[in-house]
Amino acid sequence: MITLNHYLVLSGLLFSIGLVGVIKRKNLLMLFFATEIMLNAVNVGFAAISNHYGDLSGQMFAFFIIAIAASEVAVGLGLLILMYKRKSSVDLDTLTTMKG
Amino acid sequence: MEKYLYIALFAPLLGSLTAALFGARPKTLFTGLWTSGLLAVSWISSILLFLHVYADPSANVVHVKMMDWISAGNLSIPFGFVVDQVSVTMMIVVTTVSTMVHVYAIGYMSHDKGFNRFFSWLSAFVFSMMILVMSDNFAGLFIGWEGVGLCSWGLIGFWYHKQSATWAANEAFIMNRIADLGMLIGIFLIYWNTGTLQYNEAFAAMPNLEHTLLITIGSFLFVGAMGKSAQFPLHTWLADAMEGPTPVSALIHAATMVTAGVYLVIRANPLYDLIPEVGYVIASLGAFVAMFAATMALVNRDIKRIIAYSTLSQLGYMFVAAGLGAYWVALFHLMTHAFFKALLFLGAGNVMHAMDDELDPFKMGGLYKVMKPTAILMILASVALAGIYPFAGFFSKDKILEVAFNGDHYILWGVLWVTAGLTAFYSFRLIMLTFFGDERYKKLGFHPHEAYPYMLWAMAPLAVLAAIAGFFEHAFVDFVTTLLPSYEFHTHHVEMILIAVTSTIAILGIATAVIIYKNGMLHPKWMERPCYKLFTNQYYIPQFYDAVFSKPYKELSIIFWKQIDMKIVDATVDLIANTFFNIGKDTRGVQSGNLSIMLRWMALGVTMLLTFGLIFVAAATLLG
Amino acid sequence: MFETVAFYLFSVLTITSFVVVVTTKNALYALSSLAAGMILISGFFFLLNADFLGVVQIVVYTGAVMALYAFGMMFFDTTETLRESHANPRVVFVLSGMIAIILVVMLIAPIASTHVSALYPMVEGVGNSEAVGMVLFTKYLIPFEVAAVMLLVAMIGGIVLAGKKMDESLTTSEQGDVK
Amino acid sequence: MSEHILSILVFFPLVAGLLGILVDKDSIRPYAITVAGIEFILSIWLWSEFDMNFAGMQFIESVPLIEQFGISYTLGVDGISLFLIIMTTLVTFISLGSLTVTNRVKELMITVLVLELTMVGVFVALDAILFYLFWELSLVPMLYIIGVWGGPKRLYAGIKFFLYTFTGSLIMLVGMLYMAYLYYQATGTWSFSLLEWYRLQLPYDLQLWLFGAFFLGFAIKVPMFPFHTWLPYAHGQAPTIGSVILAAVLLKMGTYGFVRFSLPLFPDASVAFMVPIAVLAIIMIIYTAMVAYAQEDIKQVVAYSSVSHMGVIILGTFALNVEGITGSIFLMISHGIVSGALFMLVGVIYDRRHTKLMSEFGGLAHVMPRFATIFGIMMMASVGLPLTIGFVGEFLSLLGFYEQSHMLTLVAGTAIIVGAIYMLSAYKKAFFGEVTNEKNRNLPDVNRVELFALVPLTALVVILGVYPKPILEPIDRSVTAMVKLMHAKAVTDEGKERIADVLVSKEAK
Repeated sequence: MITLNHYLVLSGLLFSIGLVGVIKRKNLLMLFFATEIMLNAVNVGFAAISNHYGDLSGQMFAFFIIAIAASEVAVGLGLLILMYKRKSSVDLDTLTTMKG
Repeated sequence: MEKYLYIALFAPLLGSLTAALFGARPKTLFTGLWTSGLLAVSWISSILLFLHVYADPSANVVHVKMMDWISAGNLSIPFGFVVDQVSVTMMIVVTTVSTMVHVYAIGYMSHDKGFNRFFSWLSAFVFSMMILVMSDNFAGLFIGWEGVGLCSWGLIGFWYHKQSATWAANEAFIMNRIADLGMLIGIFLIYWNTGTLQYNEAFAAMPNLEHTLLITIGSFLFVGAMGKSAQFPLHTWLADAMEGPTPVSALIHAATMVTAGVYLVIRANPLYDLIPEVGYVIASLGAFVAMFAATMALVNRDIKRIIAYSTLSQLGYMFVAAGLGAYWVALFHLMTHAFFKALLFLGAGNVMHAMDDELDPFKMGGLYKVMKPTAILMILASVALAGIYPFAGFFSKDKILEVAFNGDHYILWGVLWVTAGLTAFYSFRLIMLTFFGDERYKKLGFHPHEAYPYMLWAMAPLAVLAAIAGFFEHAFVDFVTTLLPSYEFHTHHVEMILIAVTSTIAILGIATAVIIYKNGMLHPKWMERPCYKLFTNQYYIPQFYDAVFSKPYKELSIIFWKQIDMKIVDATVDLIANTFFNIGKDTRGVQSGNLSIMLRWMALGVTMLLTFGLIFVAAATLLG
Repeated sequence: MFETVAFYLFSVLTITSFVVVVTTKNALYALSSLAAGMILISGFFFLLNADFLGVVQIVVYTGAVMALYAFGMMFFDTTETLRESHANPRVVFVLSGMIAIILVVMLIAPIASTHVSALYPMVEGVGNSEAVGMVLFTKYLIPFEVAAVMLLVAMIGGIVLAGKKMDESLTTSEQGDVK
Repeated sequence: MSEHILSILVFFPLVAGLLGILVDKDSIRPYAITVAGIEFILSIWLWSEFDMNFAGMQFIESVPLIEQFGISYTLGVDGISLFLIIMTTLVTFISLGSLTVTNRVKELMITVLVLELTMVGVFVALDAILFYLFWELSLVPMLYIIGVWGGPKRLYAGIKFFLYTFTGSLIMLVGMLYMAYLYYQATGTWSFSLLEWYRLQLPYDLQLWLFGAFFLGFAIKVPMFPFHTWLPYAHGQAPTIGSVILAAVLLKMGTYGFVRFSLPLFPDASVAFMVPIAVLAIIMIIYTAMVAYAQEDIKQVVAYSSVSHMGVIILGTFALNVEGITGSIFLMISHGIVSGALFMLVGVIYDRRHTKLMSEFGGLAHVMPRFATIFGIMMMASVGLPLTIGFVGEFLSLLGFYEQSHMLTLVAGTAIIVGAIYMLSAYKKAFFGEVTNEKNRNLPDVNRVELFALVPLTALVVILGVYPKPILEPIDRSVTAMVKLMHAKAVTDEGKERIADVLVSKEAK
């Protein structure tokens, strides 16, 4: 029997995989991918809880997260392209203008 | 009569301010004459006031309130002055001696660059002293008290280029301040317990106070008196104060300022009458100081210091009388002592002048031939000091011994009796060494000369008073005991015996001195004795103070500054500031600008938060 | 039974494809496995009776987002192997490992509470899409509209950002003079 | 016009100072001196208009600034602040008049005038936020004065001064905000008005916390031991005019704050903290006096002596009776005059020799007799000799505190001893002895400009020492009212007992 916990554990694992990507990868595009993974992991969690309680709020939340993810990709990619135009690289290590 | 009161009080101030205007200029004889003249005016006013009060002591007391000084809360201190039997006596003593000293100083200081400054200070001193004795409240007394301290500072350190003089000045001021703290506390106690600082109101309220409280008040006030009157253990400044010009020593450190302590005890007689045990302590201390100072005078090799110790010793006598409740006797001795001691000092001044400021009597001898008038005046003063009939000292000092005997304080009497012998001895040791014997100065190339005649004339009235003041004893008693409590003697049956015994030891002392020092001096072997060394080193007390108070204070100050203030307090502040600065500096590396590293930090943060959450949840579930 | 099998199957596949995403050195592989993972995720949604969400997932992610990424990648040189410097890989694994463990521990612990009740219970007998529509257009109408506007803004923003100096060819120009 | 006199008094220096930017560089000196002179005359006018028989606030002006938070522009003056204002304007006037700085005179003059705005503002503000505003604003011109015209270590000294006092006052600000919140809780409306706050009776434990918050702000400003170490640096590096104003006025803000805020707002906390504060004050008195004794630099002697005297002021303030508080306020004024004058005197000698080390001097009494005389008078005033201005305040402060604690006063009374020790030894080192240093042989005595500054101060020292009544009386009246208020507000038995009811004790007498 698959319980809520199964879904949540899965969600957590997926999130951790995304996190690994976020902190491991240096390529900004890969970072975006990792972010998508994390967002999806969360969505799974929301859907699971929504199902568990029989409440649609979780799904609504996931729905909006998808919307936000979409807009994020749009803007983020735009920025990425801009950056690539300027630096010819999308490597994080080249981004050190915020050095304190 | 108020007019005379104000004249008597403010004439010296006027003189002082006038002289101060010329303070930085070279000598102008005018200032000397002007201040002396104004003091004479003050003296005449005092005499007139005296006559006024004398006419009817109970009704004619002049009491004025000039203006308000400090008023805050319930406290109200006016500038109020009272001329009653005690203060008028003091006024006469002060103005008489100071007028003479002023005149004398015109000659004594005639070659000094600071002539005008000297007179300014000297008159300022007289003004302060007048405030001290005339004030009708404790705060006014304190003004005068501190004022004379200031002037004493300025006059001891008058020759400010001399290191020793300025040191002595500061020592005197600071030591007096220590005592003044006691006095201040006494004043606070009086205020918070009686609600006023006026003499009459405060004394009227005192019988209703607790006995222990009265003892505290009396003790603290006496601490103040101890400083000004240089009683043990605050006595060292007086001998060092001899660094000042001799007229200053005569006026301040013999006749007037140092007797302020005695005056305070006399003035506070309603208080001390209530606490005889404190009075007894005062008397014991007085007797001790009398003996203690006399022993130091025995061996000293500085004519001014000998006289200074003698003053100390005589102050001890006065405190015995005052402590035992014989206030009028103390006042009487204060008065006679002022005359003959001032005379003695002025004579010493003449000798110094003659000997080019040489102070060691062992380098003098045989000066009688060149300075006959001075010698006669000084011998007269010494005889008075020794207490030989019919000079003034005889009457007053004998009375003190009688008081001690009368109160059944035989030990005190014994001490004073021995001291009387010592007094006679050291007085005549000084006379013999200075004026008689070998003319040792000739070898050293001095050319002594007599002082100006008007200086001698200025001494003459003092000499007359020193000689005859004793005969006014009965008139004096009748006059002051209308204010002061009269003192009952029960010793009439032994009176003559006492007088005989005292006079005998005095004459013995004189005779010993004359015999020993007639042709030479004490055998040098004497000087090897430990006792002699103890005396010449003033019982090692100055060294002791230096080692125990002055030096550690200085060292402690430096430690406080360099170690504690700089290295602990300030360093702590800097440490806090540096901590923040360094934290910022060290953590600046986090802001490398590298997103990847920042993301790792973020992940670390998430881990920590999650861990906290886990621990919290676990703890919450486990602990219920 | 079906659910169990499906869950584990999808789980293994999803995790595998996502692990590929974060570990591969080839951007195209990453993109492909990400797209695969997205579709597999939608399987969970269907399992969880969130049909609408599953459809949206497929449409938006695999349809729109992946297409966007694919187009975006055309700007970059994707044929090359990605060169990434890895400082302290151990830190990465310790950190993410810890997070994973903690998350799992936390989620395995019983959390179901009887005090929580549904705010908007699913209406029995109504299809999921219908139910979603009912909630979306009543309770969440304003957020929905705001989200729509946001998408519009993001689209414009994306175009503006990416479209700057579109006339310049990136591949032909030298690196330095493109500013 | 007299109803707006306070606003005029506060803003005249600012307006005139800003206009001074337009004034030509050569004529800025007479301009600024005139402005300061007019300001001084205005303050004297305030005194003449002041109703001596009224204890409360006078010339109150109130314009609401942010009504919903009860922040208003409220000014007012009573006997406590009146003379501090006059002292401020006088010291500013005199120190500007005797200015010897030659570089960037224009900027300095304007800075001083702006500083005057803040100083007067602090003493007249009756709104906590306004008070805080002036309080903090005063740091800025002072920072400039130290940082631009100071000695070699001026930046360190300036920053230390700024950060240290700033930290303290931020905590005070928190206290003020909480106080306003409490007022809101009690009445339902927000108010930062001090007069409104006076009506609030706070529970004991809250008083303790708030007192602590205010204490830190004031104590650093005073500066109380162990928060005093910024002061020697600031004095050591500041130019003469900076030291004069710092010692004479800025330090008084701290003690004024105690009197204006801490005591009437938190009477029970004041009683509770009395003994610890008195112990701190005593440490301040004796410890800094000893440190002063060890100094080699004459300016540092005066600087540390300021700390020592501030200890006596604190002690008087926490006597919590009319005598003590009146005395402490009088001592604030007298210390302002005396320490200001002493710093000017040190400036005189510094201008001539460009050193402040006492070992460089010696025998100055011989070369500069007038200078030595004035220094001597000021020294005696500093030591607290009767008939000088220094005595009255010191006497009343100690007298007042004696009611609270005998032993502590006995220890604190050593102030008169240790004060004499360091002052006399410094005087001896600098002025007595032979002239040993050839450079000192031909020093000119004080000139006319310096006399312009020093003679009025010397005259004041003596006149107010002999006849302090015109100043003491209004102070006494206002303080009596304040002590009554404190007695009425006290919630604990100990508070009621320690803060004696003035009426009761007057009747008992």
